Amino acid sequence: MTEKDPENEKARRSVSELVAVCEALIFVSDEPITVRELIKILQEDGETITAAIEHLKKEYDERESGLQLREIGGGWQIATRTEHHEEIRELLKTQPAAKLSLASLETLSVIAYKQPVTVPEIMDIRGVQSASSIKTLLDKRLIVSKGRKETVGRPMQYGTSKDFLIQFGLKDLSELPSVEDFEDLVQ
Amino acid sequence: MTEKDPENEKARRSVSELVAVCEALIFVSDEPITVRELIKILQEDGETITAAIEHLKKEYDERESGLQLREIGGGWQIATRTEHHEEIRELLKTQPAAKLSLASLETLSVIAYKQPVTVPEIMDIRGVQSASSIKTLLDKRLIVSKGRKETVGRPMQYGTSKDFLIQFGLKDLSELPSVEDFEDLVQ
Amino acid sequence: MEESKEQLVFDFDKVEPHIVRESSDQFNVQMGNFDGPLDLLLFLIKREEANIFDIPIAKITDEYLRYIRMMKSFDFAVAADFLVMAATLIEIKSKMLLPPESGIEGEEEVEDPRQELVDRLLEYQQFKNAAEMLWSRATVEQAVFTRGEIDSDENNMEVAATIFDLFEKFQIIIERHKEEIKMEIKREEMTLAQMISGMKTRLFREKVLNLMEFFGEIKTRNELVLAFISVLEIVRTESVRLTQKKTFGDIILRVNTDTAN
Repeated sequence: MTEKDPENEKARRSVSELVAVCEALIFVSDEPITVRELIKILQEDGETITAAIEHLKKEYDERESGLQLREIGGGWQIATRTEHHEEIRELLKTQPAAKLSLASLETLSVIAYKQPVTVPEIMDIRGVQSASSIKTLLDKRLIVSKGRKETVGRPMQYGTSKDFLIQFGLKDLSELPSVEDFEDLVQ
Repeated sequence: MTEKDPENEKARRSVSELVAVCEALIFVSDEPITVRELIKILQEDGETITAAIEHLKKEYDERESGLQLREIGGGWQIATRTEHHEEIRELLKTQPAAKLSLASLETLSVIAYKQPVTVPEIMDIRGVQSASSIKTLLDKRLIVSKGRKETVGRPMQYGTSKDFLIQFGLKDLSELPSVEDFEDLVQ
Repeated sequence: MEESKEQLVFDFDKVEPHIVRESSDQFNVQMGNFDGPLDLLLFLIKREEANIFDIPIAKITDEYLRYIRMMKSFDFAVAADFLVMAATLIEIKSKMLLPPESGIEGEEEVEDPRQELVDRLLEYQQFKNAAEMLWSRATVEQAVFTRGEIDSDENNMEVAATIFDLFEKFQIIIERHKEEIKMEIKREEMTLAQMISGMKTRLFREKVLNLMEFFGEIKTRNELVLAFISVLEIVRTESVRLTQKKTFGDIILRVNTDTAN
């Protein structure tokens, strides 16, 4: 911060500047942002902030935009308008947002590197029960069963699927990074 | 992509509707959304979509907004303008920051310009082991593996990711200045 | 890919190396954080205000060796790279001393022994500058922010993970699982002190040590690095001499017979 004249503080921003910075802050906030938070960050008084938000809201309503400024849970947020929900749903379907839990990822890594492998063997390596991860991985078709192992109890063996290769961008299993590739990378 | 009767499709949305739905989709998308994705979702032709985006971009530039519409990493994205970074940082203060050392940046520049490139090739240019930088860059998803090189030892090759383009504000790799431009030498 | 939203921050302050005089004959070197031997060389050339196309190789080599000898903390991986460059410099220096050997063979003009090094330096310099360009781009980019989280549908089958996530998880599991093996590897490692004393014992017993043979006996990369450092250390502290009869010939470490000095 450079030294500044306290008189200047208020005069610092024009109305349009203030509206713009409020918009930016509302936009980046994960949670709806409250007037109180805006006051704190912008060092402007409540009335000025409220006026700026009203101004911004009018602007969003007037231009026929795909977005709206709305008050929710005591704070302000930018959101899409309901009219476009079909297209949005369509988009979200294509986006790789779903995440595997850490447990599933671990289980998948054991199966990828140790296949074919049985549930007890996976448990032995991970040190924890892995049944629900295995179910998730089967549901997502990342793994498939590879027949039964000819030992006591004839447990089912698992390996990775063709979908696994596709999802992880591998031509075949030999493209999995090997310990040698990473010897120096992992300390 | 399914081919439809373009005549029908076009009549479906007015220009302002199309602009609005594009805005909503760009907003919702986690990553910069490509024209191709928009074509697929909206079932409009490329020209129509491009015109709508141009229209929207002009709108953002003209109203003195806190946000901008920009092309990055091969797609379109809504982001804040640089002017407000201090206030935004103040708001997001608690967010973790990723550190990138000069060594990692050097490694990244070699990968960006020489991709696909192997670890030994990077080492040749930098004159120094680059394994830990490569690990850092992989962790930060700035680089990705690009399959194995078909030479002795089949070493893994690396290239930059879409995240790289986004983090460095590049539309695509062709936007990188040519490496010969950096030829100015030590005096 | 949500977590990749984090912004990058750069750790960019570079300390130039400098020598701190501690007493009349005791110097302490503050190594700057050089990114490697090429970086150090560029710095030395710049400091000497030398022309990169006509590097005063003897002088730069001496300077270079002085720096790496005085490097206080040796990071093993880095040290090896610095030492490899030291060997290259010494080789170039010795070639420069010799009269152009061939030429008669009709092999046209003899290449300047420095040429390859110059090419590498120039190439490296390009990428170093490119790195700075990336840095300034990213600095601008750091002032731009994207929207915060919004609620989104999760009805898709895709997985936000890469093979590296997989590999890393596997590594963690294996490490958890196989602690014993790691311990065994550790036990076999040699320390610098052991290497120096081993080398000294052999040198003073035999008076002469062929370094190429000695290095040839070494099995691991870490030990090779240790051996390099040991040679430097022994040359510095003991009355010994490094000789090489001809280019590419064996390098011999020899105990000085006349202990003058």
